[in-house]
Amino acid sequence: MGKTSRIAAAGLAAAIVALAGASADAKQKVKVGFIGPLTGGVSVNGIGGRNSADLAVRLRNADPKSKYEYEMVVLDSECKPNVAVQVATKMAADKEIIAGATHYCSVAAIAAVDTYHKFGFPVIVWGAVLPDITYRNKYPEIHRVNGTMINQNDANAALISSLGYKTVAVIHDTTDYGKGHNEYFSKALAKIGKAKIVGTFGVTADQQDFTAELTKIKALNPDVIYFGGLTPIGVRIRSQMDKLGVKAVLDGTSGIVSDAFIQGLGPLAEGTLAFREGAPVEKLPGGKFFMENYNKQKYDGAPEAYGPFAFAAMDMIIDTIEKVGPDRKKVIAALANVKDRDSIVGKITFDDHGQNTVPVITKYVVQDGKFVEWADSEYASGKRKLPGQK
Amino acid sequence: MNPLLQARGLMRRFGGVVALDGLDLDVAANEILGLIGPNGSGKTTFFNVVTGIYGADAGTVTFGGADITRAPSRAVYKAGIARTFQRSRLSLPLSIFDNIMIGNHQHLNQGLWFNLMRRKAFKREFEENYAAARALVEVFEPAMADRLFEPVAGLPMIDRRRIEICRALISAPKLLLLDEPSAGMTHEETAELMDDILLVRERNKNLTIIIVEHEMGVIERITDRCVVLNFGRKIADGPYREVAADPQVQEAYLGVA
Amino acid sequence: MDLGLFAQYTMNGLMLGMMYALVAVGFTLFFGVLDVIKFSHGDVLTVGSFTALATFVGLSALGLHSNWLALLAMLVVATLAMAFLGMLIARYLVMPLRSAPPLNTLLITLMLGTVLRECVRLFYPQGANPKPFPALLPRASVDIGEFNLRLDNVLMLSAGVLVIVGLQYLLNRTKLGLAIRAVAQDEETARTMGINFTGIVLITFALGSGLAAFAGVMNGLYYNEINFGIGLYLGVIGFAAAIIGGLGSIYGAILGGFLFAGLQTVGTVLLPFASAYKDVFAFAVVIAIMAWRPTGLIREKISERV
Amino acid sequence: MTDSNSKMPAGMAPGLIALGLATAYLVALLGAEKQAVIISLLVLGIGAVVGAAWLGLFDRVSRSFADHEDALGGSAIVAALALAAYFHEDHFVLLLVVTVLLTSVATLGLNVQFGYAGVLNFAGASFFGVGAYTSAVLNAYTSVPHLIVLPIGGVIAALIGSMLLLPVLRTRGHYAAVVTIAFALLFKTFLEVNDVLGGPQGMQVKGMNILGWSFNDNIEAGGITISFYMGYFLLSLALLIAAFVLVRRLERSWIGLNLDALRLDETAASCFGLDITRWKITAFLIGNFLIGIAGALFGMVGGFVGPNNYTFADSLILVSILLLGGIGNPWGLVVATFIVVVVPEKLQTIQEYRFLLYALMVIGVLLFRPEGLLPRPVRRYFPRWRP
Repeated sequence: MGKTSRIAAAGLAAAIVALAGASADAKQKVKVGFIGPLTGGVSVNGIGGRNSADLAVRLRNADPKSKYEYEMVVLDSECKPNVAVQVATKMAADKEIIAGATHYCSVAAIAAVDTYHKFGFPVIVWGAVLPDITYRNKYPEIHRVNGTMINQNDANAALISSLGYKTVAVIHDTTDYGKGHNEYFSKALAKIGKAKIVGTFGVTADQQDFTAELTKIKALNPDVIYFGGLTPIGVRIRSQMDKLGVKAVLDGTSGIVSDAFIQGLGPLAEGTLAFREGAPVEKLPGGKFFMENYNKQKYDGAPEAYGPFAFAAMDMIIDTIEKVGPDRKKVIAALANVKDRDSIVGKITFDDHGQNTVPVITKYVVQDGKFVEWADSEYASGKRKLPGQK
Repeated sequence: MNPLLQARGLMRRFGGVVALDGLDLDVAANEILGLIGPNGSGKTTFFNVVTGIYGADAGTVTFGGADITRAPSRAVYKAGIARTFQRSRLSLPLSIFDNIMIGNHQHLNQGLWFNLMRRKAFKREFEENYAAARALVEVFEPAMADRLFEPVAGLPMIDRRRIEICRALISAPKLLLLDEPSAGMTHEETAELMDDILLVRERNKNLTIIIVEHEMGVIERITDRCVVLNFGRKIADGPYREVAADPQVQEAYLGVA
Repeated sequence: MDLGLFAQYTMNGLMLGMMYALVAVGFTLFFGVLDVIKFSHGDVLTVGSFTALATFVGLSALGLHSNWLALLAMLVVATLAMAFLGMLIARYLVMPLRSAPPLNTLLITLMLGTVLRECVRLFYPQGANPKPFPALLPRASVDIGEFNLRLDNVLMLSAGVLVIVGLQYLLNRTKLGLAIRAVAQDEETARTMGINFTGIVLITFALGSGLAAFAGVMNGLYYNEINFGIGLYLGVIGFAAAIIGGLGSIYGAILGGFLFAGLQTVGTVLLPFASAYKDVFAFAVVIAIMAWRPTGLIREKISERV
Repeated sequence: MTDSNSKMPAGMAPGLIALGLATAYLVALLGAEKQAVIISLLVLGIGAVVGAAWLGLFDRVSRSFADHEDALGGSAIVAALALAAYFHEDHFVLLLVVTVLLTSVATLGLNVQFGYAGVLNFAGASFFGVGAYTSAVLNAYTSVPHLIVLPIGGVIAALIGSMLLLPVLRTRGHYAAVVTIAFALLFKTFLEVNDVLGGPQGMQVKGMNILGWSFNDNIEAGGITISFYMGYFLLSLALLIAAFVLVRRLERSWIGLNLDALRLDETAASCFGLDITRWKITAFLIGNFLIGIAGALFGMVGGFVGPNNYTFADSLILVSILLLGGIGNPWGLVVATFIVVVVPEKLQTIQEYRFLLYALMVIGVLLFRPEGLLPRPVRRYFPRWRP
């Protein structure tokens, strides 16, 4: 070893010591997790959720008053149960990760809940709506900031009935999400008893052509086509309805509340109904704050419908860690007592299953290329009319 | 004496083309029969019908008195007929030994339990077969006998022909069908190969051979008798010199039909 | 069944069948000249329809508003671009693998399909979302009972028929077609006849890929929506259609395409309790057909030389 | 092809050194958390492999493996155990390793079908799924001992596979491919629309329980916590060893020869007495049996089965492992399975670009090393036997 290189080595060593000293002064690092579908057909929603959760972390890290420095570990569930179990295991098994905001896809969430329970890993679900995720078991680790599809379908059935529609055809995808929607919507509609279902059609989630189903539906001539499924096939169904001259109102679920739905259809989206849990973000003071900051970060893609929930979930996780420290057991204990907590999606109260009980449902109708709250729309005021609206 | 192989009224069509047109043919035990004729006269089709690759549209084939007209290939082989192919059909990625063993199928124990679990007994059978294959290969090319576990892919055409013939001979068949063994080889190589075949036959007098060949020198030298085919029919039958002098045969070869 | 309804189902089935057939014809062409399955075919279709969409967006930005001109430009750009892509694939992925087992070609093109699909998803602006595809054909329609006869569907079907007839003409009546058929028959003979083998293979791949682009544009015009996943499904069905029809036969591919569409439509109509079973039904019939006719409905002319 | 003619057996050292290096590398890769470290390790690994191939070191290693397979196989088992011991607390790493082991078993099954008999199977994941669903149903509704459930899973996979026998036997080449592709698509759609097996929601699978020892509990021993995956790891390792030995013996027997013969030339094979149908059926059933057993155990490991686990795309991954590893070489399969399962998992930061990179990687291998990473050597019935 030459003299110069020795000097260099010594300098390097000194630099390392200095760096180590510097980092000792910095805040303690705490890891939190995020899981969502980052690849596949619904990846827009997953990426929107990831960006929103990331925003919560960034805002906190920028805050000099925070006790810890947060690092978000992001994993991709691919909207597949096996992958969900695998990544859930990976996250829960990493003891440095304290808690996670997890899952947009119900099939992924329901597969992973046992894993979270097994490892004692606290999670807050940010988008999946299947009731079973919180209600099948009573796992203290599992919480959910968004509502379930039950509330959504009650509101949906009520609106349809009040608009005077009598006949409904149901199309649902054959995943748990679509089947669940079909089940709860049918129950809700029957309970009100004003409209009846004239036909039910299951379709696979990767189907491209719906003309055969829609031709059958056309012969049934329903007032409304209820659609339980996600954006990609929602777009296909709406545009093929037009092709076949099916005049019924398309009545969707939370799965189509996304900018992608409107972009995919253009003017054809007009008059589509949809429902989503929680108060409309843009109406809450926190919502404006959220959108402003989100836009500042220049993420690729919009937060999409459940971005605010992902933000709220992550924000609640960080709040809790700030309060009780980076300890899973303490975080679980703290999350058991969430009542009337303010958030950008409204007040949050967890019931004994960890489910947010605030049953606010936002009703939407697409008007002029935007999801507009039903009550504010020209359809509600009578200025415009949906096909067959009484 | 009853013929070993007997064909009666054998017919085979491909679409509109008649490849075999009521062929009658007798092959006596222990003879070497040359099967000649112009291209497309039905020689290879005859082999394929005998070995069950193609079915016959009409007529019968009997072997040692038993009807094998409708028998599948593997039953024909079990009855004691082995063959080579016009285009070499060895399994190139496999070793010389493997290729030869494919020909010995009926003498190998094919039981699942024997092959998987009784490895000691299997090893004994393997060693016996190795010795047999080696002895056979030594007749043809002593140098190759030391390289039985090399892949066939790298070998020259003459060695491949030798292996093909060993594959057909290893099961000690009663009847050997040779389909143009000289194809792709030089005169010298062909002569050498024929000597080796005659050598094998010296040791096994029970072997009957039918050979399809274009090299008339080969036919002349090794056959006891010749049958000439044209348009799927027999047009001449007898020792080579007689047949070669037949004006009908000459006409067929010159194509003045 | 109501006659109008029947007509409607038939129309739906015909449109679907036309798209399957166009994809299947591509598979058959490639198989004809090289004995390979190019599984990226479906995803070439996707790229083709996105190219057409991008052309439209570009033209609209330039202020062009004539539907016919836009459509023409889209077809030309997409077809040429995909023809070029097809040649690239043939030259750099398929030809180098000629001496390898056929499965390698199948797998490499499958993986290429994944690459194309993922590239559309990741690099086309907002490529993960479904995209609206402009309705450029006249939208006039007549209602005949339950049957909604649309002018654009009729135009598309006619265009599809024209393309297939044109292809037939090209293959059977022109020198190029003769060369392609010669190569498909026997490579060595074709070479000795002085045909430029590589050139013909490249042209055939260009032709097949151009067809895929055409089918992609048609798919867009029909559904008015495209997404990065359309090719995967169409590719698998097109492949199955080419196979049940009998690889190497253009008629087989067309027959297979319409047959598969028919099966799906019949599956939906006849299985009232669960139309979701229609794919199960269609694929089960495919398996049964393979058991019945192992080399497809229109048999390949194989004369095995022994 | 390796030079098998050399009378001198190769030394054991190259094999042992390679094994040691591979194990050390795996420990480093599996344990690495930082993406920069993982990427450097991957680059290092690719560089080392390319360099070794360039220097001709691979040949020596494979010769060494060919001549000392038993001893080196034993060492590989020891290395696997050492790896597991090192990661005894790390649930996720163990789960990954278990996934590799069981996927290897499944690809060994595919290898018997396609690598030896030439029977294409593009529905490997479906038969894996049949095994997994079998354990889900049997564990939930019956009290069949869980160890017995595994072979039942294999038998059911073989039985359901035998529904395809007629078309599979009658078709060849691409025509045969479409039969299994159609089955793979049909299978997934069927599971999705059929409620009896949980529909798209899938089913929970009860964990393995042998004589009261539940595999799903962590093991606490003398202050050390051992991950509950350790039990699964040991069982999977045992399964892989058994499958490996079985496939090896099959290859090195007359049956292996039969399968090769019928794959390479059916007509010639039948002219030498081979019963094509019998051996194709044998290979197809043995293959599906292995895939089914692996699936049954994997169902219990994951604790969950759903139609989305067993799609056509998953079947393709299994087939691509076969090609990557080198068709017909069991060692190559295990190596390729490690690459295909572990690398995308470790590259989580590149999230949405993973599939793209994976596909590009497979294309690269097919273009530049079409015979796979470890090509199959010429058959030697008894590796150390010399005439």
